[in-house]
Amino acid sequence: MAEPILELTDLRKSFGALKATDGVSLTLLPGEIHALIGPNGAGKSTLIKQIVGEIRPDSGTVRFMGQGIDALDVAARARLGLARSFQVSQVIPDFTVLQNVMLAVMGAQGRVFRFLRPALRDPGLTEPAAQHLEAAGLAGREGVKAAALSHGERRKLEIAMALALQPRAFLLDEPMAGMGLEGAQQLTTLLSDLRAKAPILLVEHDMDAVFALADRISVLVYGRLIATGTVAEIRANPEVQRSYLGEEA
Amino acid sequence: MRREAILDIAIFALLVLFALVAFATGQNFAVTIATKIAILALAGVGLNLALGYGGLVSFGHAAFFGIGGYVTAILASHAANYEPLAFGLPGTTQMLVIWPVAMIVAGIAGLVIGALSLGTSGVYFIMVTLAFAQMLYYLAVSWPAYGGEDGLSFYVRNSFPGVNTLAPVPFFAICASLLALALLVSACLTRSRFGLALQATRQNPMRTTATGIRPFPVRLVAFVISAMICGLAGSLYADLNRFVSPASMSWHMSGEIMVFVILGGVGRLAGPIAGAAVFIALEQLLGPVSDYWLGLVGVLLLLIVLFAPGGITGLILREKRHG
Amino acid sequence: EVKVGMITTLSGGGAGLGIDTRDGFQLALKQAGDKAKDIELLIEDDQQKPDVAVQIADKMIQSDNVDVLTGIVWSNLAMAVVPAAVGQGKFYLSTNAAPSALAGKGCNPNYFSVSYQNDNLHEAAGAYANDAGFKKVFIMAPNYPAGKDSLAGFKRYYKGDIASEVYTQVGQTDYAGEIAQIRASGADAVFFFLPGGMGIAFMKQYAGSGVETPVIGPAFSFSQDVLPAVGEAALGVKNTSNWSKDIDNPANKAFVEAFQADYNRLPSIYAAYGYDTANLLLSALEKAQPSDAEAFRAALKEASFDSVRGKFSFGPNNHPIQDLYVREVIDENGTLTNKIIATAMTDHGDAYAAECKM
Amino acid sequence: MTLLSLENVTASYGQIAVLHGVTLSLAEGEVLALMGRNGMGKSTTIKAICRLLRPTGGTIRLGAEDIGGLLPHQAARRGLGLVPEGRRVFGPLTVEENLTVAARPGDWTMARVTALFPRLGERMAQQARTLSGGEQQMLAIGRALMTNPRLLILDEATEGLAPVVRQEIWGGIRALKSEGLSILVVDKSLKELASVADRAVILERGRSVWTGTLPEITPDLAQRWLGV
Amino acid sequence: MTLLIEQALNGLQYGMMLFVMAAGLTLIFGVMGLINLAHGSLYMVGAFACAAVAAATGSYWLGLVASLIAAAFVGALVERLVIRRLYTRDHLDQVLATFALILIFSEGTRWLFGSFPLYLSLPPALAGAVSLPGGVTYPVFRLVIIAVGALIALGLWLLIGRTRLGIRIRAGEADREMISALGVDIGALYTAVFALGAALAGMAGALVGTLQSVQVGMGEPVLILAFVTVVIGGIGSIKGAFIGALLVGITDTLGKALLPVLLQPVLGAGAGPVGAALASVLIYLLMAVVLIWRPQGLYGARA
Ligand SMILES: Nc1ncnc2c1ncn2[C@@H]1O[C@H](COP(=O)(O)OP(=O)(O)OP(=O)(O)O)[C@@H](O)[C@H]1O
Ligand SMILES: Nc1ncnc2c1ncn2[C@@H]1O[C@H](COP(=O)(O)OP(=O)(O)OP(=O)(O)O)[C@@H](O)[C@H]1O
Ligand SMILES: [Mg+2]
Ligand SMILES: [Mg+2]
Repeated sequence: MAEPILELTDLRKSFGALKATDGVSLTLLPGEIHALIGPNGAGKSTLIKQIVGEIRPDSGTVRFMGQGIDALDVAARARLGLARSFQVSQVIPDFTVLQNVMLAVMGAQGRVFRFLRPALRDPGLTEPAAQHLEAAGLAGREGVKAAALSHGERRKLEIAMALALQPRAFLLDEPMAGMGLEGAQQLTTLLSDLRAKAPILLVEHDMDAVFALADRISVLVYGRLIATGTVAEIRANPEVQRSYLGEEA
Repeated sequence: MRREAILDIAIFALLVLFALVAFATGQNFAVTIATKIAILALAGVGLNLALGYGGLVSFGHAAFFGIGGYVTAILASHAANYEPLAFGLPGTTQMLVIWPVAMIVAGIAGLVIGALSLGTSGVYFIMVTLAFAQMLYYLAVSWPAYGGEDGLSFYVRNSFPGVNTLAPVPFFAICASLLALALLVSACLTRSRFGLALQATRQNPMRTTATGIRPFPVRLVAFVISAMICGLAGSLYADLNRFVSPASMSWHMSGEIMVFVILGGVGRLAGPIAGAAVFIALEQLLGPVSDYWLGLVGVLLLLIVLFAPGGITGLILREKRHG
Repeated sequence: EVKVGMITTLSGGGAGLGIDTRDGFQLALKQAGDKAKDIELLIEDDQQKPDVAVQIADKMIQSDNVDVLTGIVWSNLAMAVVPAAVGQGKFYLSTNAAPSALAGKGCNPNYFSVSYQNDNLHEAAGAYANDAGFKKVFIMAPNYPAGKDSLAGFKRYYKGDIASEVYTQVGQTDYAGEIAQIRASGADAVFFFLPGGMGIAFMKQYAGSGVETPVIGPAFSFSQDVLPAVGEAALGVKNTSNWSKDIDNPANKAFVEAFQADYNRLPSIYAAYGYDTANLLLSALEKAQPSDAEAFRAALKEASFDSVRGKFSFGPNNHPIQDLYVREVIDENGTLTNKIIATAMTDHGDAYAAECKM
Repeated sequence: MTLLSLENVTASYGQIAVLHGVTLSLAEGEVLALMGRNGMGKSTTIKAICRLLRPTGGTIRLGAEDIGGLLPHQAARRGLGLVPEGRRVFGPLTVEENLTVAARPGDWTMARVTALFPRLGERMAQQARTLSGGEQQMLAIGRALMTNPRLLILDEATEGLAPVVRQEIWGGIRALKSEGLSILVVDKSLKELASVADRAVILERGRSVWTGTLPEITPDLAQRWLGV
Repeated sequence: MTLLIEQALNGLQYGMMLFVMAAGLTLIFGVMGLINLAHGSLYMVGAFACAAVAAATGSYWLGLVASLIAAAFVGALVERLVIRRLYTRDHLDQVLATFALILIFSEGTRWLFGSFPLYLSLPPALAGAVSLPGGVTYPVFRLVIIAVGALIALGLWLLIGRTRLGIRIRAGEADREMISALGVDIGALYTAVFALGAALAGMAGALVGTLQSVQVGMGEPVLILAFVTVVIGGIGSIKGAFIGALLVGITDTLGKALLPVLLQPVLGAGAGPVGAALASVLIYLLMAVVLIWRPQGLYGARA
């Protein structure tokens, strides 16, 4: 088995009496899509926040590409190549769609303190940005302010920004949400191709997408992993059916 | 060229034109007014960088303005009395020496205040910056060596090689050139990668961080540059009046600079010029009208806010704000 | 044709003082009738901001070409304007502020204080404290140059012990802490200099505090502009002044009556200074024009006008030599006002004249 | 009887026209699905109905009344209950406060809402902004129900909910329908919509281009209007 | 020793007074989230209304009632005509608009009442001082202010924390559009709350103005102090504003009393001015330290 890109060991995080993450250990292997599913409030987003450094775990460690990253802050982890998409779209509202993605390109390049050259005329920023927009299905919307996007379009922008970070691993928090049927199909294809570039930890409630994409699925319930396995294994797991899948099994 | 760029140039040109016409018609005082506008606009350009582009609503920029003024007055008065400053360094009356010193001292103050304040945000940031400015203000009021509340006069305007700074027009030319330079710097800055990052941190720090850009250093750099520009403006203002006093550090002054920026149009290059010009024009024109002229200024300001979202430049361009 | 530029505070919280200055000045010009027809008076509002005052002065000097400047109420504004103005050969007649810096080393032949030297009223209070037999006085002023000067002035003539010397914040409005200190100090009198709203607040709070130690102060907190606001709390307080509406001389009687008739209120000391300043100017103009600076200066120095203060002359540093009085606040048919009860100092000059070389 | 009808409604954001003519009607007790691809104007139509956006033309009637002149809160008091896109719960308020803030008397009470979403009952005193995404969605639905509306408007109300919960919600919607509540629903799940919606309206670039029952949406139509 | 007790009491009392002065701002700024620089003007309106009515009728109590009514009326008017148009705008527009209001109110008041301070003094029932246990003599009116402060604190805390009205205001602050889409007339509610905040400011002006001076510009020092108080406590928290006020009051009073004494051994004669200078900086230092340590204020919710 290949070295995991991302490795979580015994992560714990409590909010008061609530154990949002209760000893989670999990790996993300090169080339895979690892889906993380579980009931609402199970702690999936909290787990992602701990991986990217937004929340500090009470205990446990996160290793990324063989390196312990517990001491790093959010920006540093992002620069190492951990790209995250937000469950609730986070865009720069007054920037155009293109500028939003340019920002992400710039973040990936890490050259921020350049004071003179106009960024908008910097092909090193605009060209990659345009490509990622195309990939996320937003071609033709470059000049629109992000604030003027519809909900679904904003979700696509969220994806484009994650792509633009050129990461070594994707952490996607419900990318399909709000996408619409057509958008969900396109995104499924996109993610399927993407895994070759960088593995994906996919949090998603859209089971069509999860079953179509996932190489492995982990199920989180009340902060604990109750099962990890292939699509078929998880679909057949009675506990998962009862607590999460219902009729969709 | 973009409409906004044209407007920026037009507003600046209008100011210069006004000064020239005033000079041609022998209205020396109007030239002085234009100079005052240019200087206060310069302070506004400084603040606008932090406030308009970086969203750092500082209610303490008068501190930097005042520091620039005090540096100038202290250097000039030491030069006049032939008393050395600390470490045996002499005072000076050379603007070309005074400006960098004023900017550096203001910049250092900006670095310290910024580093301590940038942990807060929103209204809390407004209030911490106010707090630091108030501390400096009270320090200046009660520090007897340089005049305390009475302030510090230095009688003769500092000098600039080859220019008679005492005459209104050359001094206006100096101030207007520095303003133009600051506008240029500011235009470059806000369009650069740095400017993009700065504006992003204003609008969504969480997203910015997630793209690998730490907001703190970006904001701090913007804050320091902004403080330096204000320090330069303070230095010129001290030279305009040949006098500096703690009043130039008071929260009224901070408020006034902020009003210029908002009135002119937040986050617009030439906004501060438009704001300062309109405010000072109101002051000059309404003063003779009635004892209660300040109230009239208030009414006009109110009408502008209500019916011109995005300030004067926003009104002209018919849009609220740009990103 | 003589142009006079008046820079004074006409808006904001301090406007009352400037308005009285202006009104007193204009009253004198009006009374002078034809004699004043050559005087063109320009008045501008300094908003109590030093930078604005400087700019107005620049304007009046550069564009309006005034010959004489006057009207500034506040010391810090005077410090900003006066040295530059007289440096450019203009005359400045002070209607109120006269900081020590302009009386000693910084004196100038073109600068005349028609009011007093800043320390005068405080010195008189010190002298009065001796006369009244106080042995241990609690003294208090705001923490700024004029405040420090005031306590220094008081101590210059007061011979007894100082119970405590307290500096308050500029613009402070609550004095519970200071009053507690007064109560605990065992002082037999309190001297304070708190101009404007500060003094009103202090007096009201002091009256309600149950502390009975007698209070002395300079006239500012008991002048006619603020007395109605202080109210009964001021009754019986001794204060020092170089003017009072009951000084018995014809000029003063005429002034008080005319002021009341014209403006429908009692004049304050600021009005009296404004009035005297205008009359000084008129008297000098009868003899010389500002264009002949030498002669005009001499004419001013003669001070041959009927001051509402009775005898009035200039010392070597162009600051007044005059009598200083002790007044008591009384109720006169329902109106609070002052009555002279004693003369604290006679023909008093100031402490800085010796340092003045001109 | 018709509860809600839109006739040729047009609307714009500032200068940008977004709705170019939306016509639809919803009968009392009916469930109507509003469909279309991303950015076609579904949410904008809903905003126009709730008066959060002032249409530039056309008429909107609730019952017999033209609600074109009403303010948002007046329209809401006529019986509109909105579950907006993106949840929009009141972040600084607790779950309990979110539920009570706009409650109006009727069948839906706190007890009934927490019975529908037990998860909310467990998190009553927690600030809404710290809830998980799905919990917030439940809260948004509960909050609308607590106003006891005549017409419930669901804009992607099942987004981010776990499959079991989603099934429960659809079950709930069916139950509400059987109680006679009228519902306007935007959702991407064709299968679920088919089980409750009586009719559907499809929007394309700000126009209502098709109306019919769900089974009438042929794969061909779906390909054309929904992109699948 | 009694001096120290008395100074501590003074600090407490000053804190209460600050809370009274800041109460209106707590509502308008803290809860509604509106940057209202005209707070001091409303305070001034109350004081002038009180002084004018008290002078005309001879009754301080009628004056107090007038201060409430006048300030509430002015507040409602301002909200309807000006503030209402600014909720959806940049916060900075509120700064500019309320700055303009300061100018209008100051000069308007001067135009109506003249440039000289007005008389406003205590009714006999509240004048004078009483002896407290422990040998401290204390002015009755200051005790009244302590009581009023405590009452307002309790009232606001109940109103905001315990009533649906309070929940609605906070919801409006969080998402104005959404709360109206749920059927709440947030416009009317905001007018009412703004008027209430204004009334509190006006009453503070009347009460505190009685102790200080009633004049144009009296609201300016109050403005900054009130903001400091609310911000130290944490925006949106009544409890925070209350504790913030007490902290500021005690720091300021004790600083003024003790700093010159403490510095005496070090600085000798210069201790007075230097101590006083440091004392005036103290509350700003306090605020800076609190905010650097807790960027959300003492009791503010994390943004
Ligand atoms: N700051 C916080 N304080 C208290 N509780 C919190 C906080 N943040 C999260 N929680 C709780 O922790 C639990 C896990 O939340 P999380 O957002 O990780 O869930 P999730 O699995 O992503 O759910 P969903 O699928 O609904 O998005 C939830 O019950 C949530 O209410
Ligand atoms: N605030 C706004 N300002 C300007 N344009 C907007 C704004 N909101 C939406 N739009 C534009 O209006 C169009 C319709 O948006 P709307 O939100 O109604 O779409 P939708 O059908 O709900 O899409 P989705 O399925 O993505 O939610 C889109 O093209 C969008 O870009
Ligand atoms: Mg989640
Ligand atoms: Mg939508």
